[in-house]
Amino acid sequence: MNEPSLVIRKFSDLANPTRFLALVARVWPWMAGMTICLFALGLYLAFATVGDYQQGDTVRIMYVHVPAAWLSMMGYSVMAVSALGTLVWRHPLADVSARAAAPIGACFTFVALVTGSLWGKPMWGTWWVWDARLTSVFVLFLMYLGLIALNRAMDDPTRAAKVGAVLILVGFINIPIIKFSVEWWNTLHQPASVIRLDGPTIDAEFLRPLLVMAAAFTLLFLTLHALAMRNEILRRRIAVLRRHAARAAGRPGGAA
Amino acid sequence: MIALLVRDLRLSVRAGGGALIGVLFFMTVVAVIPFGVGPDLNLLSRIGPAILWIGALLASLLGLDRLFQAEREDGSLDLLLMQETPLVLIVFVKCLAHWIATGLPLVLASPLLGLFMNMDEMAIGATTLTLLAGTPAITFIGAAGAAIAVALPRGGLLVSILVLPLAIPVLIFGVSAVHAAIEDPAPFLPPFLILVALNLFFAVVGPVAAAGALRLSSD
Amino acid sequence: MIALLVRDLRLSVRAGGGALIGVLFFMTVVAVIPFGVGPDLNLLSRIGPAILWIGALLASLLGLDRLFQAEREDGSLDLLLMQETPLVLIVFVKCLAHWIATGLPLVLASPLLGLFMNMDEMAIGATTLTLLAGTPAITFIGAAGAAIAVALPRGGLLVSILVLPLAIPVLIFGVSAVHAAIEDPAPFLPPFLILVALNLFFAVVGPVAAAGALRLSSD
Amino acid sequence: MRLVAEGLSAKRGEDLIFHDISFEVAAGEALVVKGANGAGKSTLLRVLAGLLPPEAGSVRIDAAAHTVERPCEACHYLGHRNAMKRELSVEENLRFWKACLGDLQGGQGLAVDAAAAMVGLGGITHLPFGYLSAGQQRRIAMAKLLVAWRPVWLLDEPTAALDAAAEEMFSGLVTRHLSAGGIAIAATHQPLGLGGAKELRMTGFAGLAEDAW
Amino acid sequence: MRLVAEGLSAKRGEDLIFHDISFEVAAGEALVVKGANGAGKSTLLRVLAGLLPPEAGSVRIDAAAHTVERPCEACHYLGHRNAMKRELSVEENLRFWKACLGDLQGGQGLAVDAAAAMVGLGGITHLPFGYLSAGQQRRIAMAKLLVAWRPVWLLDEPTAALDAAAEEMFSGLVTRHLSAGGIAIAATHQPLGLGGAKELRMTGFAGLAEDAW
Amino acid sequence: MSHAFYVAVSYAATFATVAGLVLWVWLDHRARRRELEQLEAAGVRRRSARPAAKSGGQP
Ligand code: HEM
Ligand SMILES: Nc1ncnc2c1ncn2[C@@H]1O[C@H](COP(=O)(O)OP(=O)(O)OP(=O)(O)O)[C@@H](O)[C@H]1O
Ligand SMILES: Nc1ncnc2c1ncn2[C@@H]1O[C@H](COP(=O)(O)OP(=O)(O)OP(=O)(O)O)[C@@H](O)[C@H]1O
Ligand SMILES: [Mg+2]
Ligand SMILES: [Mg+2]
Repeated sequence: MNEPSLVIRKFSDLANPTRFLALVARVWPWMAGMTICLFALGLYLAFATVGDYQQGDTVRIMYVHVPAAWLSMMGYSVMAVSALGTLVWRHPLADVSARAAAPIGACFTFVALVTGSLWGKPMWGTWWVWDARLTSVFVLFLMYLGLIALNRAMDDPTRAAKVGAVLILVGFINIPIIKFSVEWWNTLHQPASVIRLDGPTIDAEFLRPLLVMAAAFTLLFLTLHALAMRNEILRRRIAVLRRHAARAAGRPGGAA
Repeated sequence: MIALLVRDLRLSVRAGGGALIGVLFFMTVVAVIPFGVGPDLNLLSRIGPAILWIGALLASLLGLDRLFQAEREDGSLDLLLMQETPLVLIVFVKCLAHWIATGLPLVLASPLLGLFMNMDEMAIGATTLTLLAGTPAITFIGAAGAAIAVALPRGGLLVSILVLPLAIPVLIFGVSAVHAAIEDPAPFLPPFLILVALNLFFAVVGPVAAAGALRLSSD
Repeated sequence: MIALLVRDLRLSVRAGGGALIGVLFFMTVVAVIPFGVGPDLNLLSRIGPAILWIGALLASLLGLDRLFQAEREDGSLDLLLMQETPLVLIVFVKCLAHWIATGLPLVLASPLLGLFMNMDEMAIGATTLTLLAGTPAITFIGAAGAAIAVALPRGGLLVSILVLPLAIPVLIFGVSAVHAAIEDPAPFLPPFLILVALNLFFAVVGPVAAAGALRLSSD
Repeated sequence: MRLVAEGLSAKRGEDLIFHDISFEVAAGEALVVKGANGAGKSTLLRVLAGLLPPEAGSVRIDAAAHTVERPCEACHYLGHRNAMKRELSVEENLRFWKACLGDLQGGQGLAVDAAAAMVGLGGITHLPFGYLSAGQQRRIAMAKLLVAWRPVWLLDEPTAALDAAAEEMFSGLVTRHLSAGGIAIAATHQPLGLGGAKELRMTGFAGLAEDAW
Repeated sequence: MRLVAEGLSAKRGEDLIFHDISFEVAAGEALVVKGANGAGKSTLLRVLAGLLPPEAGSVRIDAAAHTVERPCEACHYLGHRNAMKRELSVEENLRFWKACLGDLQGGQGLAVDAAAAMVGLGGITHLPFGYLSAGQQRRIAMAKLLVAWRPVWLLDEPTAALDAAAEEMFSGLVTRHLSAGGIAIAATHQPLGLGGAKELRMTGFAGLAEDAW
Repeated sequence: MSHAFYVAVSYAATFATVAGLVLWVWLDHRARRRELEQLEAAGVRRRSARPAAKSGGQP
């Protein structure tokens, strides 16, 4: 019993919530500013480039679709790492991180789904097909929502943390399925052309805005995640204070 | 009565039993279908309306059995029975809250799922409309069943026998109204009006039956 | 453990619900599909196995959420948690009882419903066999979901949401085994054996996960 | 105002639990129902609360400030179960019952906070009800009696899970209610600390109702 | 045989409910846990029963006839809820628990009928459990302690709904258990009529466990 | 429909979702701050922010 609590204390010293809050307060304006700058640049590049000879204007959808799709997977990976943090190191901030990431990841997944559908209508002639890539992304969306629902349904955060962490890890098998679905099954969706072992095969003309937009989206995710974690910490602090005050008031010697 | 409505809505949001979860379940069911029947878009668009209706029926039924049981188990039902407010009204309000929390989100989500099932605009519109007209009926029938389940400690069998057969007409008229809307020769209105009539009928009969059963059940 | 099995079976008959509502729901789902797709017999027989499988999957979910919740509410769960008997075994026996009460009737009803769907003997036999091999897996996965939701007052739908994605492989291999049986070139055995393997896998993993979740949830 | 029961008898299943019980309780009076386990105390209270139809006899309320159709409408019933939702906070629970029950003419319910303070749990109203200990839950259930005015209180083992301090608090509540012109009828095994309360002894099992079979 | 608790502390949510509680109970001894509502009595019993992991400290059973892996395996726990199914008859319920719990080495459980008779409800074992009065239900829950032998009894407000006669019956049961070499730990507000029982006073709320947030 | 339409709708949808997310984070933060201030006003303070670190009770 003593051994782990010592470890906890060490970890708490490294990144205890109060210190984390101070850190966030210091860096978030910079992160937000950089996000905005990158978005400005990315959007400029996106609309300055000429269209694809095959896809016409719709190639511009790529600049939001692909980063959003990447981030939907990254968001889940962040949650999975946090889940490991909850289960292995029992770090209190890990659960906060997982909880804060869920709605953000769900939103990015939603964006990927919507923009993908909007791209699919002109390209494939249909809003939706049930191929492996699209289905697995939809399942990812459902998993995000399920985790949010579970978090909302469990009021005791310490207990919800462990159950949620296990579920996150179980659901992680979906991420490789999403990533490699285009290779494992023949799908309508195109195969990876940027993130691949033998280097990107996409034209530099499209690669540049895509990468800038991807960087912008990633920064956006990080900023929002940090801010959402701050909110979550405050929420827990409030809960503790309230309960504490209430307990004290309920006791015979209490103030109220 | 507003207080009851607000409380029930709050409970459904609080415990996660309401909007989000019902819709999620609905989506999950629909997402599972292509795994079973295969990703054939034509086929999917043909069975789409039936799938959406079955999904909605199931999503409505899954939480319905606890409608009064939860109230009974914690003793709230006793207090509600003692009040001056007519019991029928209380039951009606509880049904309404249940429908708002679980039925309405289903209706709102159905166009999206219709897209996933590759249904055309006409079919999607018709499905949404029929769901809007039909899901309250399911809730009202279910309430009567739930009340009877509360009444007889061993009445579980009876409920299932009661509720599902009564819900089948709703399901059938709902699905066939959608089909009438898609295929030209058959007229949409007659089955749809029957659906609306069923809804109104059950909106009266359901709460009355439920109130009766609840009175009988108190012991 | 026999005692637990007998008690659970007795309860499922006594309190009703269990067995009959599952089968009834199963029949409803199957009965409504022809209204959805129209009376095209060829099409019906093509999608028949998938429909039977999906119906069975959904019907198994009804009632699963109360598997542990009822035990928790009356305090029995506390006592079961304290025993020397491994919790995993207790969960396993409860799953078994639940399957006998709700899963087995589904399997028994499926040949009849197969006839309604105009499936030929081969397909009916294959479907029944795969259901027999596959439905226990669904119950075992469901137990894990039910254990997670045990502390949630209205966790019912949540269970289904947690369970459905995990049940997808079972569904896929079940349906593809049936299809393999109908269409000559593809062999029936490989997908069927995978199904059996999945069943054994979940028979171990499900109770272990459920036991873990139950231990966590006790407070 | 008087609560009058005349020739009450009640059945559970086939058994007559009690037979021909009559009593009268006037405003400001308390009646304590005593008897062994299974004697029919809870059954009597449920009959008074209109939750169980009596086999014979009747209950009525005379000369109330506000004539009610059924006597149970003028009653608060505090049964074994607390009628509170574990998921909602104490405040939400009490606020709901205040709005749902409403005040009967002739009295005025306390505000939610005041009622919680009266039962000694003033600061604790934002906790979910499920978080409270057994005794705290019972106290909140008592606060429910205070938020809406009902002249008659029907109390079934009100002090079962309470500690000594809370029992005292409870007898204070009842005394206050009686002095406001209320009526209290309590079934209990423990002394309630109500001086001068009438007493009704239940003897239990009055025999088979009818040898019908 | 001795039950030893060392330096126990337990949390509920974020709050430390009690801190560093140690005690020892030897065979034939009883320990009565007292304290105000919300003091943490039920929490302590749940920790002893292994239903709530302690924040620190440990519970063990020394020199038992049959060494158990976890101390809770040697315990009966009688909580607020009776662990009986309303739909099954009393006999079915008790028979189930007898078979499910089994006897621990060193003692012998009573037969179902004998146990029901011991709690004074010999004749009604065929009734569904849901038909019994509150006190009768509680008595049947006590009969559950008798049908399977466990050296340690953990009792949470065992006499809450009982009448005077039943309380006497209950103290008889406990005395009999103690003289058979058992241990009883009871949380209660009422006197239990156990002469010479040790007493443990809970004071409640030991402060925040850690000011993590 | 023209391709520009799909592009426009994609960007609009993306913007709307991101804006909603930002709004949610911001509103959530404001609400939490306000709650903390209310608690502060009621004299409930964190232990580390209090001079005498004594368990329980209010200052
Ligand atoms: C709702 C439908 C869609 C979904 C859910 C979806 C999902 C995804 C995902 C998850 C990725 C990231 C893959 C990876 O990193 O390997 C991706 C990338 C991509 N998607 Fe989609 N997509 C959809 C529709 C479309 C459509 C209609 C097109 C174009 C015709 C398209 C074109 C692309 C391209 C070009 C990439 C980048 C691949 C790469 O270079 O690595 N997507 N999509
Ligand atoms: N499930 C729970 N989650 C969070 N807090 C809880 C929970 N159950 C109890 N508590 C809190 O723990 C404290 C101790 O509760 P406990 O039930 O142990 O008290 P008790 O001594 O048994 O009181 P009583 O005499 O009222 O039964 C109480 O303040 C209560 O609010
Ligand atoms: N729902 C029921 N159905 C059938 N019989 C019942 C039911 N509830 C109680 N009884 C029977 O009615 C009798 C009286 O029960 P009641 O609950 O009124 O007793 P009580 O005086 O309140 O006892 P206690 O002190 O134990 O609460 C008991 O013999 C019981 O078996
Ligand atoms: Mg009673
Ligand atoms: Mg207690």
